[in-house]
Amino acid sequence: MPELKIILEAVLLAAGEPLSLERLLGVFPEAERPEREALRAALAELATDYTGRGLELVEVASGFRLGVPSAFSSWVSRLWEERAANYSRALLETLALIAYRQPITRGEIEAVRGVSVSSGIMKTLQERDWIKIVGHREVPGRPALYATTRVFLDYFNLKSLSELPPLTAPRDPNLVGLDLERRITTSSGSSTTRTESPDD
Amino acid sequence: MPELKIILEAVLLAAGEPLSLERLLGVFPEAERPEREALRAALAELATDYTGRGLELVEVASGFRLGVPSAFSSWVSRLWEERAANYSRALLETLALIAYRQPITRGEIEAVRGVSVSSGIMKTLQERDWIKIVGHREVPGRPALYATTRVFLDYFNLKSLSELPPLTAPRDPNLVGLDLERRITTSSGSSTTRTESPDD
Amino acid sequence: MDTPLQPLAKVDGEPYTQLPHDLYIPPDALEVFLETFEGPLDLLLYLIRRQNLNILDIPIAAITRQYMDYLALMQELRLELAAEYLLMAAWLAEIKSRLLLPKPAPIESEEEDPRAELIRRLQEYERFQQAAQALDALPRLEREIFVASAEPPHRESTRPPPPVGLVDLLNALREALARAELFDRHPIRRETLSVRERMSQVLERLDALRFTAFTELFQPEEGRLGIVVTFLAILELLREGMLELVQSEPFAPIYLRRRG
Repeated sequence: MPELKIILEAVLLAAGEPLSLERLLGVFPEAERPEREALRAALAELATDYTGRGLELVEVASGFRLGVPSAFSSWVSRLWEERAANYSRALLETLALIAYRQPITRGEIEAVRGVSVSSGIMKTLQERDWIKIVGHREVPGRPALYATTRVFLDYFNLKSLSELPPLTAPRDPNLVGLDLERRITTSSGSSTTRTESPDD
Repeated sequence: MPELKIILEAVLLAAGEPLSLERLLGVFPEAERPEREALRAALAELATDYTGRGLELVEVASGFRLGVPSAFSSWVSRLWEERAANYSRALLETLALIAYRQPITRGEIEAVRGVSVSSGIMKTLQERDWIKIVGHREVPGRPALYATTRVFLDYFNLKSLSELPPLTAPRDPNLVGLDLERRITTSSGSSTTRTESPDD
Repeated sequence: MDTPLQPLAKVDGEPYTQLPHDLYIPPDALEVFLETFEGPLDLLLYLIRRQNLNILDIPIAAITRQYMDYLALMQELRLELAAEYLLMAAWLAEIKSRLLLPKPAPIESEEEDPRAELIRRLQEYERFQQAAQALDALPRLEREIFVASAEPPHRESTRPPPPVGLVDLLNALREALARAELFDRHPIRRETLSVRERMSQVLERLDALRFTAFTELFQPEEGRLGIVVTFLAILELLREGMLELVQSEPFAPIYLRRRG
């Protein structure tokens, strides 16, 4: 017959709920039933055995219970981690505009999206360390200029921004937006992309 | 930070269900994630630690699980009044046929048992999540093909179907010859093969 | 194998653990017993085992008689007799009669022993009876083994940041740009330049005899829109065969003239 404390360990592990002294005594056939004192002593021994282990013996109102110490809660919590919610379309569009059109002001993002960009979105992106302020546009109000970070590149497995997938132009390049407009007249790089559009 | 095996112990105890290697790895933040090999080694250590204790580490179909060894079942079962469900012969025979002959149709089960299989049995087995429909046989009526699940294996403490107790061979492989009778002089080997497995 | 049927019944307070060797059992005791058969194959296996017979060597005549006796009893007890039992009775009778037929001629000796199929089915069923027992004997959860668990610690609510794919990013940008297009178009304004109008203007400027440099047709002060419209007008005129376009070599200046 196994040692008393080992039987108690097995019973407590199988129970998965607090067990009173009476219930613990009840698992032994009458002839083998230990004294209450012996039971208490065995439980105390168990508690000592668990020092430095992933479980502990706790006495609660309804009896004795085995538990996982709170020191392990970060690992245990990750077991049931809720699946990450998806980012909103607004956030993704904002991030995309910053990635492809950086450096860009919030006003410029709003001009393209046609709606205002919430501060929450900018905050989330900054907290995730995907975007940062790289300067200010020298226009009235000196709006901040946003750009993506190295963390952003790492996350998407990119060595540099030039590895971003090419953006095929919308049908009419004329209508893309202020920032774009400015660039097209000056740089030929982006207009090369434009000419690929089959619709013109 | 606690030792790897101690974290695993805590997580497995808190989970109370089998955890795959992937899920175990998932409880570590990316930066601290151990190698699969290290994880396996820690699990092996744990299993050794439990020698002589009231718990054991078992690998079942869906992963690793901590369990109370059957040596303690007499004490543990006294915790509850008659909790262990006993299953009817009809249910066990049906389950055995599905386990050994999967995928199998209800008609094929009935052909071996010589009686119709009650819908209640199929329902019970499905509700317990022990069997599932895995397809349909492409014959008239497209009868459903049944197979056992991981839950079934987990429940019976098995890692895979190959761990099922071996099916006894028919007593006499040459049975159809019926040499005993000497009434008929031929040995019809072709029908012998039929007894092997009607599904092959 | 012992069938897990015992104790069979109590008759006059006496528990029966073994069926009497003769068939006569008080009917009310038998009822319970008969109902526990899992079907005709189960009943036949029981009869064979009861007499310690080898499945391979069943005396068909004797077994058939016993089977029929049980059936008669079941009918007497008005048990719901499943069709399977009656089918088996018919089969047994058929086997019996075929065995009684005169010895087959040599040519027909390839024919199977009429009992072969029955024996095959009995053996197959017996295998699965044993498999079912083996399965039942396996230690299983909640009976011999129990999941070991301990109360989980208080949970920290952790929510990982959502994953984002590069494609998501690209799609988001496309959508934003597509919407931007709609936005920009909405302010209704008169189209300042129409391609048709510009086609006429281009034609006016061109001569049927003299070539005109392609670049001369564009007026930078009109802006991008003007340039695009002029370009479209030229393309349309070429398509309609109203212009002739000449370039002496790649990258050389392009010249245009009107088709006469």
